[in-house]
Amino acid sequence: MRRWNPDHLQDLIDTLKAREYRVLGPRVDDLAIVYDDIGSLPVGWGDRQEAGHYRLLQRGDQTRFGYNLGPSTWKQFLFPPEETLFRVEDGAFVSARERPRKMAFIGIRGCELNAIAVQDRVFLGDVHDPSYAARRQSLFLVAVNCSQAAATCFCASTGDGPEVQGAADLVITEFEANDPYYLVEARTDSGRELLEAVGGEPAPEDAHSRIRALVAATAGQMQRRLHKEGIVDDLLGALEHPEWEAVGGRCLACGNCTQVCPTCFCSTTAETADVVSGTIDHTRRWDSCFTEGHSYLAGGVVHASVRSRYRQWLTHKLASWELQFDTSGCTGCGRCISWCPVGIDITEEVERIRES
Amino acid sequence: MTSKKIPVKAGVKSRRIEVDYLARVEGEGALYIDVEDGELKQVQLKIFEPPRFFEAFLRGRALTEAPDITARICGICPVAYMMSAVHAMESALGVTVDEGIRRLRRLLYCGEWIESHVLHIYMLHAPDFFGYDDAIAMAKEHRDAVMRGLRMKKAGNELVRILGGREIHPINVCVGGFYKLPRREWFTDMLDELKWARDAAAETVQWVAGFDFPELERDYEFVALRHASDYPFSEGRIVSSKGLDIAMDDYPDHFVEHQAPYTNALHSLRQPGGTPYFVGPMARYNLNRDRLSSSTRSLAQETGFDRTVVNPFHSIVVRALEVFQAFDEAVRLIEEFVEPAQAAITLPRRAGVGMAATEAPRGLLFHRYEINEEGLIETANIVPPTSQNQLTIEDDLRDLVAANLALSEAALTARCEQAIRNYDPCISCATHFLKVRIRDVAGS
Amino acid sequence: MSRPSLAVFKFASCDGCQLSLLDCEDELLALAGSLDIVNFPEASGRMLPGPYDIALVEGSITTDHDRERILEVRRQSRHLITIGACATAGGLQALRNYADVTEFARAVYPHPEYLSTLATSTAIAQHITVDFELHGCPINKHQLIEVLLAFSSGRKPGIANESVCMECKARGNVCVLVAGGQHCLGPITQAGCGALCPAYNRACYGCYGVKESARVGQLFDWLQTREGMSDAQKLRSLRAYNAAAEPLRIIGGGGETDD
Amino acid sequence: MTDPWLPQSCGVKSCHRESRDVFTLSLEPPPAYTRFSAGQFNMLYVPGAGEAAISISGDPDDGDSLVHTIRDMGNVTGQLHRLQASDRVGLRGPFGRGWPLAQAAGRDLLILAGGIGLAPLRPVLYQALSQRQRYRRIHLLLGARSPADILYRQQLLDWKRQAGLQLLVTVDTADADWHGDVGVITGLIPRLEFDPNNCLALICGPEIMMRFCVKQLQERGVADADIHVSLERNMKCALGQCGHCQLGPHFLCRDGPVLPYPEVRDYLMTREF
Ligand SMILES: Cc1cc2nc3c(=O)[nH]c(=O)nc-3n(C[C@H](O)[C@H](O)[C@H](O)COP(=O)(O)OP(=O)(O)OC[C@H]3O[C@@H](n4cnc5c(N)ncnc54)[C@H](O)[C@@H]3O)c2cc1C
Ligand code: SF4
Ligand code: SF4
Ligand code: SF4
Repeated sequence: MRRWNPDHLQDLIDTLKAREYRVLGPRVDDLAIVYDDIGSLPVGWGDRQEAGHYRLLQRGDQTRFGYNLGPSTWKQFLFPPEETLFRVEDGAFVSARERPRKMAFIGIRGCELNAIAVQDRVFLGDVHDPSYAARRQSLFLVAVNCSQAAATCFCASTGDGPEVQGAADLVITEFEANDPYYLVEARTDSGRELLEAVGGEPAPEDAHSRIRALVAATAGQMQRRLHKEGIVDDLLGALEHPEWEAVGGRCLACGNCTQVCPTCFCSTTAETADVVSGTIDHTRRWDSCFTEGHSYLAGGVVHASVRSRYRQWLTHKLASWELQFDTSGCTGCGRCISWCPVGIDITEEVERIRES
Repeated sequence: MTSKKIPVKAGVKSRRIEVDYLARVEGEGALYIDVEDGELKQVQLKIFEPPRFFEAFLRGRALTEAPDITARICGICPVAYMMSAVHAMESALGVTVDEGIRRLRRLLYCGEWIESHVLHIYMLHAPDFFGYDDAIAMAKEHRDAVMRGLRMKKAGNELVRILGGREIHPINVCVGGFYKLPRREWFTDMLDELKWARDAAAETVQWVAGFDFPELERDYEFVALRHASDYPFSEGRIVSSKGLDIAMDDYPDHFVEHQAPYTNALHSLRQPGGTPYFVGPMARYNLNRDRLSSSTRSLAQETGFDRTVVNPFHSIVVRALEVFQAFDEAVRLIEEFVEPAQAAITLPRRAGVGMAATEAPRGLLFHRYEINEEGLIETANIVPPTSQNQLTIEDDLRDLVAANLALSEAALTARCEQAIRNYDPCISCATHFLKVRIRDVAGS
Repeated sequence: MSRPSLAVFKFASCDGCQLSLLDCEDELLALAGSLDIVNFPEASGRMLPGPYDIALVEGSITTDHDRERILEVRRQSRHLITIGACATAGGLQALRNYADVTEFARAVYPHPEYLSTLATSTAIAQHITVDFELHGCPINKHQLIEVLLAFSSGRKPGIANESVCMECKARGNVCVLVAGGQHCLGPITQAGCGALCPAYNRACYGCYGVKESARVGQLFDWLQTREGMSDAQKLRSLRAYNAAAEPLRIIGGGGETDD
Repeated sequence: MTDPWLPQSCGVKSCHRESRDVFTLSLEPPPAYTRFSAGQFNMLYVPGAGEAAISISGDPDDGDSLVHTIRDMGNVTGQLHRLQASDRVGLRGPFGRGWPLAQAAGRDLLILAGGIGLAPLRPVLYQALSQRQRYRRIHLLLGARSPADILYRQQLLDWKRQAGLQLLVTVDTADADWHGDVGVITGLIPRLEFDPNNCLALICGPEIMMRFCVKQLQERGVADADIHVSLERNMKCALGQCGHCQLGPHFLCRDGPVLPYPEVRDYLMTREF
């Protein structure tokens, strides 16, 4: 473990760039912190979140990681919103998969890292998706232990955070908002090698206990919870619960929750003809169980009511996912709560369904 | 029901030319000419664009909605409507935008002029000079020209798309500036294409200058904006070739809208005197040649058009020169980009009256609004270019038919249609054209 | 199969939707190769009589004459596709449905007695059977091409009926409602524009019409209780580019539906 | 690595009409196509229209053609309908789990098909009838909209006459020439002679039909575990990755389309699940 100052973070980015990584991390957009190509880390930005509500804030300090999760997910880089799979040229089917660039994710949180692991089970299970596999392989992960929780976070209850448990290359913890220093741990060989390259001072003796104390404090801030014990039976055993009707009456079926969810993997396909060249692209696009098309059959729509769409989302995410992939589809990031335009709260809905 | 018929009515010398459905004009129009005993009886340009009552339903809307709503008057020149609306509203609120915003608005207007003019030159008007039905038919023998036109048009559209979000009914224009602050990087990728297009525009000027032009010369009063230093888009005074020189706010004192039972539109007339006038590219050009860039000027010289242009059939050349001017200015605006301080200025709350005229591709477009303290529109008045030119078009046709009665039916019809297209009349623009009442012609 | 014939008809509208066809600069000549454009007055003097394989209809019905004309267009057309907010929902001019049209006429014209107009502006589908409705004010030209290709090869167009939010997230926009408190109609509006307005920092104003299963009342309740939308703002928001669309009309109240 | 999304191009051998809106499409198997088992399906791709999941309706032992029987329902199926010999289509497959025919050995085999649902069951008939002695009674209960919609009519009659198939057909609406049963397929079940304690029932058809068939079979004393259904959901990938074909814990493309009834009972009986 090393102790870094903010300059080392810049060195880290520069070193990764020099090694031809596409460096992705937090960027301050007009209204929120988003993940994008970066050259440096924004300083002193944070956010305030509630159900259906997000405000970008200036913290008035020197933190680099003083923000919680915004609307973007790392999913967009591994499983892009739109990707052409193959092209029809003169009647032949030609792969259109692009060779990905090496990518480095800076600032990935515990719940997000676990979300990638969840998607790995989808795209790297029995069948490997070639472009997902290629992108995944070349990934360099710089994770961050959360030093504060948003009001919408509930990863402590799902067991996915705020401490980074997954296999990151480097794990950073930020201390002292006004004059920050960083304790940096390498968890892989390439992480160790990079840590060596960037340098820094040796970490203090009590580094581990400092980190533990910090993440424990963060966990203590969390206001929402999702108890996973027994959830599979609780939900799949309540398919006719009246709450589905109630929440179905409030839900807009806009699909935002599934689009900001770091684990949702549904996709549809589209055919795009180029009338000039005569080629046709077969493209995969993000879909959502909140669209009518998701359950469209030539004979009619299975999930015709919004009630049934919401039920599909919640029961899949929290229950059938466990049966399909041996893991929950939720890592407690809270995005679906913040970014629901009418503030529907997944944790509350689960509680309502469990009541009675 | 939409076929074109040219029936010859009673006698050799009495005929009626009917073009039930004017093609290659935006919107819907028809033309009727009655000739009796070798004498021209009447010319009617009929507009059957049904009224949509924009000025009525604008009342009670928020002033901030005016640019988006009025854009829907015309899908061909939405930017013009947005520009007249934002300037009128800003004048009502007593605010002005900074140089960065001003330039971006010019850039946006360049895009629309290009798109609209190139559409007209290549797709609507040039086929007339060659005798084709349309640009697609023309492409069979003039493929390079048509491809060049399409590519230039695309470049103009691309400017509007980047800055405005989309080509038709852009979404990024607001009273006080833009919703999202445009940045220089947005345009750098297209600079090369714009430079190509500027050259293509020069070729276009050469090309159209070589067309055969029918003769027509009348004594027009040209009316256009004139700005202290720039070729006019949205600023300056309203001037005319007959000595008018007024501030925009004085427009209502010098122009009047007139509805007579025998006409089919609210015509706009000069006050006093009630005479027709002429707006559009030729008017702008004749009144602002000294405001053209030096390269546009020399292009005009090379082609023999650096002079007052009075034959409306020459308007296609003037349009081409304006396309060149617009590409030239667009390149300059991007190269000398001025970043605005903010996307939009904050608007004060106050009641007021605001007027603005801007130069739509087809000519002067005047908006006037009264707004109340709640920021709602109390009254709206919009005078589009086509209603201002309508009487002039009919006068042109009268002269043209009178001078060409010897021509065959078909040739005369084609000539008349071509003459109408000289004005690129955008009939959808005519927010308040009325339905025509057609008089019976003897023998029909 | 020989080239399908295409005709374009205009009713009360701004011409923007049919202009979209001419705005297909890259594709126009190729399209004209695979379709026989036999009646497109805005672009061509060639105006052949029907029947037509595919008819594109722009604009709404606002006059007696047009009410008759659309019946004839239907008779002449094998596939009839309406394009744009005017044709699919009456357009902005349907604001007259919420007002007194004679008062409207007086407000604009010195001699309203010369006008002949209906009290309402209505969607084409209220008068005839329509084979496909392409939403948008204006329509998206790529969607238009897809619709033309689909009908000329006998399949359904691949036009998604989901929310603008879906495109908004795919595009990577930050939600202007959640993060900006703007009164965005994206959740009830049909996709197709590419979530343009939020990409330019402004709220969607619903120009692509109402999505399937739209929860209009629920969205407005939230905007009113949580995001400070006034009753007047709500009405203006409901009564705009797709004012006569049924789900908006129901929530906003009023609005003559027939004449 | 081969791309599991990339179709192989294969030639059309024939495309012939079965009924008003159903046709049978026979394709040349692409190189290295693995033998399919009865009940599996292919993804057929038509450029510009997209992909559709289509069961293989031919004989699993016929290595020379891949046969599909398809109802023209929309985009892809409509374009498939227009194919002619020597045209080409895209193909991926075979996918999914088929019918557990092995479990029927020594037992009565009940095959219940509604409409196009017969297509994925025909391979079962090919196999079972070619080894007739392995099974006891073999019943086919078939429901069709009208006599003209009965698929494979001649072949079924041949099988009935020569191969020991017991055939019962009912139609929703009869015509003048129809002398058989009229009404829903469930009406045939009470008449059936079979041993409820030693049988295997395979059902494919509209979901509502399957629900009622199951009820009737239960009433006759058939154990849920002996009932298998083939289910249909939207499918975009057939790889368990697009998420469309979920039914509770199952991805029908991978865990189905054929599933033992007990595994889907709760979901099939829940409206809109
Ligand atoms: C495992 C399986 C086996 C099938 N076997 C057969 C068969 O042997 N014969 C046959 O005629 N049909 C079969 N079907 C149904 C067939 O896949 C659909 O009828 C077909 O997808 C309809 O597509 P379309 O493009 O013609 O219709 P459209 O209505 O135009 O469909 C548009 C899209 O919706 C989806 N979709 C629509 N209906 C269905 C559906 N019922 N199932 C899955 N996706 C759908 C498709 O992805 C399609 O691309 C099977 C379906 C499944 C899931
Ligand atoms: S079904 Fe719904 S909840 Fe499940 S992965 Fe797909 S979009 Fe997400
Ligand atoms: S900005 Fe509007 S369209 Fe985009 S996600 Fe938010 S509510 Fe939906
Ligand atoms: S975001 Fe909404 S208002 Fe804006 S272009 Fe799209 S549909 Fe129209």
